[in-house]
Amino acid sequence: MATINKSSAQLMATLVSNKRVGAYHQLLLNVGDLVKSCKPGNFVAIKVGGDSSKMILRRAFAISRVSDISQYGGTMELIVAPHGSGSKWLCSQVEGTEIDIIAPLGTAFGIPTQPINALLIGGGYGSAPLFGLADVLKSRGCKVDMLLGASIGSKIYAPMEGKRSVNSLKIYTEDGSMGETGRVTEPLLDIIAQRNIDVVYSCGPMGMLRAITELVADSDVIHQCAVEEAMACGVGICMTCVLPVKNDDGTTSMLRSCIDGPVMDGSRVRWDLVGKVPEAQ
Amino acid sequence: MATINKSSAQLMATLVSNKRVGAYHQLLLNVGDLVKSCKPGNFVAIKVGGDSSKMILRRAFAISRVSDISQYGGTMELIVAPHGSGSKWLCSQVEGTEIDIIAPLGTAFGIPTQPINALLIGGGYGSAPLFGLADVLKSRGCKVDMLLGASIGSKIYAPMEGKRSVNSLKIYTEDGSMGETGRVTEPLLDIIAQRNIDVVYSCGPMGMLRAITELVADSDVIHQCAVEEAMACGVGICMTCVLPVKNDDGTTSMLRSCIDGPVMDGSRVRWDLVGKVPEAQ
Amino acid sequence: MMTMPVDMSTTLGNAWFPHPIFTASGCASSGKELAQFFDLKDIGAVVTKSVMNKPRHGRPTPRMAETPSGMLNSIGLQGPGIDAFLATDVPWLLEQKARVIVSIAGETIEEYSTLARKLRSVSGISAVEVNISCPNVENRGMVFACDPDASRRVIDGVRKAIGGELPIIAKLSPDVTNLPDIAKGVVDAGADALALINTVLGMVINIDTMRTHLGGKTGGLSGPAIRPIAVRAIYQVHAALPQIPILGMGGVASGRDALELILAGASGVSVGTASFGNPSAPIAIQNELRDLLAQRGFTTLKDAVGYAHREASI
Amino acid sequence: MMTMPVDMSTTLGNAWFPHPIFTASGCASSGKELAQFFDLKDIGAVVTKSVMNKPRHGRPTPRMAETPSGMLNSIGLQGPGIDAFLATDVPWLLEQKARVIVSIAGETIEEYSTLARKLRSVSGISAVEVNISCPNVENRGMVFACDPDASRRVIDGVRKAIGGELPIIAKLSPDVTNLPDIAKGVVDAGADALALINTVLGMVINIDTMRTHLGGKTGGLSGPAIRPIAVRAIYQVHAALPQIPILGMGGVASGRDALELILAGASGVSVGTASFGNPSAPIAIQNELRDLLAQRGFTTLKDAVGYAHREASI
Ligand SMILES: Cc1cc2nc3c(=O)[nH]c(=O)nc-3n(C[C@H](O)[C@H](O)[C@H](O)COP(=O)(O)OP(=O)(O)OC[C@H]3O[C@@H](n4cnc5c(N)ncnc54)[C@H](O)[C@@H]3O)c2cc1C
Ligand SMILES: Cc1cc2nc3c(=O)[nH]c(=O)nc-3n(C[C@H](O)[C@H](O)[C@H](O)COP(=O)(O)OP(=O)(O)OC[C@H]3O[C@@H](n4cnc5c(N)ncnc54)[C@H](O)[C@@H]3O)c2cc1C
Ligand SMILES: Cc1cc2nc3c(=O)[nH]c(=O)nc-3n(C[C@H](O)[C@H](O)[C@H](O)COP(=O)(O)O)c2cc1C
Ligand SMILES: Cc1cc2nc3c(=O)[nH]c(=O)nc-3n(C[C@H](O)[C@H](O)[C@H](O)COP(=O)(O)O)c2cc1C
Ligand code: FES
Ligand code: FES
Repeated sequence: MATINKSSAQLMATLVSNKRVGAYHQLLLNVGDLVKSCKPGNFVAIKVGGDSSKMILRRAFAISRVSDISQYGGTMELIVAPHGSGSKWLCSQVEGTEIDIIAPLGTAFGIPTQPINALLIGGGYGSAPLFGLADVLKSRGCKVDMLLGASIGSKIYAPMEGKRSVNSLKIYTEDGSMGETGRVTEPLLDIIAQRNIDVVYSCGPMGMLRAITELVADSDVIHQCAVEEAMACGVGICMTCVLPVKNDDGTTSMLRSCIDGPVMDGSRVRWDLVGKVPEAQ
Repeated sequence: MATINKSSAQLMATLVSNKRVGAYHQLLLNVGDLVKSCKPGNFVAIKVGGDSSKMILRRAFAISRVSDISQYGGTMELIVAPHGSGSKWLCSQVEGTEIDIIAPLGTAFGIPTQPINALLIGGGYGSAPLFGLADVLKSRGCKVDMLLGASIGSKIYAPMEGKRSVNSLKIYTEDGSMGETGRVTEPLLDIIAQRNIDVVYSCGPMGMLRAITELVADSDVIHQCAVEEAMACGVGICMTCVLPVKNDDGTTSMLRSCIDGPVMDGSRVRWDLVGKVPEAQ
Repeated sequence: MMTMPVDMSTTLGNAWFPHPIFTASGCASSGKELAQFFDLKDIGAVVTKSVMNKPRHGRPTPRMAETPSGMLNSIGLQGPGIDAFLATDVPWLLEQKARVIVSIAGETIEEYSTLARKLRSVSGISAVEVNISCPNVENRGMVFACDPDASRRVIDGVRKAIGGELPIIAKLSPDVTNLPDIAKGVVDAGADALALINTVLGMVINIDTMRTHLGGKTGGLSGPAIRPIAVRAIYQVHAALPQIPILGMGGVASGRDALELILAGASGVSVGTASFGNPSAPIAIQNELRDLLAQRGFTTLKDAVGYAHREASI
Repeated sequence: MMTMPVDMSTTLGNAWFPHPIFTASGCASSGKELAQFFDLKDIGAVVTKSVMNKPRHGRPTPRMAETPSGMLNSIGLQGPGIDAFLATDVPWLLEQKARVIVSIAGETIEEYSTLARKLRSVSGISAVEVNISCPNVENRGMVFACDPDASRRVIDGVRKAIGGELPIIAKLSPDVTNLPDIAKGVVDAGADALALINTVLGMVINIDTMRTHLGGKTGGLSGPAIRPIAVRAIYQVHAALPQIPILGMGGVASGRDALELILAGASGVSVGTASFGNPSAPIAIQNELRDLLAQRGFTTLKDAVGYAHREASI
């Protein structure tokens, strides 16, 4: 019956592990069979603060990767930055805590049917869903290069195992504390040219997604980006998370990034209008 | 400088033990030197729900007893009934948690300078402060009898050690599941007569305190009772916790049960006007 | 515990509903999004997002800010326009056998009448909710619901355009000096029921940018924070107009909360913001409410409506 | 972090205060109770509980209900009456070297004038706050602050009785359709500053007794729940009357919250309900505020007042 949110469920998931990794926390949730419906790009909406919390809205986190073979059964991994009170609460939960989640939500990265050359670009914790994506692309015979950037080294998330599924990994930090000094957008066009990139997959701050879109605008490269807008509900009922997106007829619609995203075609997003309103329809 | 709340302090106290005892939880808080200023009858105001709680007011609990010689240093014991969300939160805290408290607050039971015959009457968790009181009275050479009542046996709080400091202990439950069947007020006048009681000390539901006051009204027996009114602040600044109390000149004042109480002279309280307002002044 | 079954049905004007819990306008989109979490026909009705005559982009982002036990929103009535809405969303809901209350909003009195005329010919709708908490472009943007005269004229226009059949629920704003006065005005003008309350006007300033946080500067406060305001509003209006059914809303997040609004005088209860934290909140709340009514010995929900107004027996 | 010292002083009318955080009327009694927790002279001023001409018992208990991130109170202005208050409470506060703002309340326009006359001769007081959120017994109990004309007449009476020296701070209720209108009226009538906001009218129904929980039925909602309403009110009034200083209040529980009200337009901030949860809240909030201002590069608090109204630079 349902056409929207159709594989998502609300459940209590046990937190089976909570480890600090640089500036982030790596959380592992036991979600059982739910892993079967999670695809790279999907996100999870989590209730924070406990029963008597003044925080009434869920927090959204990209599903970093799922595993069906771990010792705990089906697990979902999240990479969480302790930002405000909700994410800090989540990062402070101890193993064994039951966490109220709704997942999987939103669109997933499009997986090509042909073996293509893919470039995955992550900013900060935006790298989280890219490793799961890399696995899938690899299994389809794609060539997968990865570029990660952050302001400082501790905000680069690049787990050992993850590195195995990519052909190359290049890291940029603004302060030079890890990898090259600079931003991921600097070497972008060179890499695309050198490696014959067909598709760029990106996840990170909106400014980075916009810059990538502009850089590849005049090429044939497809750009799939996972956007991040403040969300009140995560399931499509509140209309707070909208982005201006071009329609085929040239008009612009305010689309919900929770159900028409987070993965969107970068060239469709009217980055110039984010935070503004299109002319009256 | 301060004349009100003058020995009270706000501090973080470590919860060193949390045990279920019947329908209640016995909590032990490490409060250090603060124990020195706590007297039987005083209460503590506790912040509940953690940092992101929607509960903004403290909860009041009688200080059941303090000890300076425990393995943890100065400790304060509370007997807490899991009633609504705040007290349930408190009862669910694990050992080691830091609890934000303000103590000691309010008036204390008056301690006679002469060795008198005292009857201590507790209803439900109202027995909590009476054991500490019994110790003090005993050390002053008083004879101490005790009467405890509750609806059911699990709501009788009467610890082993506590029983040692009283000359006699009689228990009444309404369903007869422990001790005699009935209410503490039934044998009251007989006991007063038989044992030559000089002072009744009571703590429990307001209905019980009122009934005791009425029973001893025509005698010379002094009745010190610890009242319980809903409190928003516990320190005298909000005026929510008031009770109608007779003045010497026969007029009635609405006194704050947090600073002019909780221990009050039962014969002064205008029980008939509780929940009403006296005629205009 | 053994409890008697409770007749949970309710009425708003001449519309009958088998269940007393509704979605709140703007908090369920047009229903499709929630169908994954519960069966839409199991609640009283889906109240759809207020729709205007033409399609509309709404306000710029950020459109929301979480506040203590509440949130601000400034959506600005983004929507597809009444024609697209009637062509796609309503038929889908009716296909699911859900009951539908259509919420309409306008910028002029004429726009409300136009919307009502378009609704008149649609079959299967249970009622129309008239959201008059919209800025009146013909009167310096003053919100209709804050102006007794404008409120009355909107409802009068809708009543005339829609004919005598479809119940009209006028949705009022709490941001007024004298709510019973506004309520009386719209009832005189033909409203069959009242929806109380819309959001409370609020603002958040972002202490990093040091500017208003929301794209639209001000926003509507909703969620548990405003529940005491909703209870007061419902109680006041029920006292003034005991015959007029009220669809209550404002911060309801549990069966306990729904019961509170019903005791104050609501005949039905809409669940808004709570659905954002828990998309199956409407059905969960309805089940909790049934249990609470049964525990208190009620055999029908109707007996509990406005119970807090009765003199306490001694 | 190395930060510059911040000049935290502020003014309300011709009254100067070395610090910008105040207690809120009715949330600090007459000051004595808080002196154990911080030194009263270290904050801007103690705003005392609204005092009436005669002693008064107030409303029956229960007088409070906790609500999500807030509380309702219905104290009903219990107090000793102005004569006893001036004889004992004010001298004590002045002895502590605390600055004092006396809050007055009346049931008639004449009562306010009488109170003002009694205050005129008292030396050492910094300002008078006129709490006009009281029922007007001469007009069907309608709250003065909800009636533009009655509000104006109260302030006019106080101005005439008190003479030209003592600054008058008119304290307004948010429960009105048009707050800037009421604000303009009282300023025209002689108010030097405005206090925003008093509590929001609310109600809780006890689902066990199934009756209103408070002895006084309705109560005033305060605490973090109402902060977005306070910010909006302050922003609106500062936009309409940028020259008039505002003493802001409503749900302030941290330095961050105080800064939010200041950016919206408050020259000083009162801390009310937060003191119930934490009796040293006023001083803690003041210290946090100083750090936040310093981190943002402000060297004086005054530069931050109303900052959110400036056009964002591009
Ligand atoms: C699709 C999606 C995927 C995300 N993936 C991740 C991830 O993998 N790891 C990670 O650390 N963070 C991720 N975020 C960001 C994360 O949701 C925010 O950091 C978090 O909501 C902040 O909540 P808070 O209580 O800590 O902060 P506060 O600032 O106190 O939050 C206040 C409110 O604003 C909202 N909010 C604040 N910042 C953001 C933001 N950046 N995005 C969305 N809502 C916000 C919150 O949800 C909350 O309702 C993602 C966001 C989205 C939309
Ligand atoms: C001086 C004093 C001593 C007390 N001693 C004890 C004790 O030793 N053991 C114990 O278990 N309880 C004691 N209580 C009662 C205890 O304070 C309440 O049970 C508790 O506040 C309920 O909070 P809640 O969040 O669980 O319930 P809720 O009903 O959710 O509380 C809602 C609000 O009402 C107030 N409230 C509710 N019930 C009471 C009540 N009975 N008394 C005062 N405020 C209330 C709460 O403080 C809170 O602000 C005492 C109360 C007072 C005033
Ligand atoms: C995001 C959002 C959008 C809303 N949109 C509308 C709307 O379009 N029409 C309307 O009448 N009310 C709208 N409301 C108000 C709700 O219907 C409801 O009256 C209010 O939020 C109080 O209920 P709650 O606290 O349960 O959310 C909206 C509320 C929210 C939070
Ligand atoms: C228990 C209580 C008593 C109050 N008494 C008064 C009063 O006597 N006079 C007054 O002007 N405001 C009174 N107020 C309102 C506060 O001064 C303040 O305006 C309001 O509570 C909002 O601030 P807060 O959220 O910080 O408490 C009272 C508030 C509370 C909670
Ligand atoms: S977050 Fe609610 S519609 Fe997208
Ligand atoms: S609880 Fe606030 S004055 Fe007693």
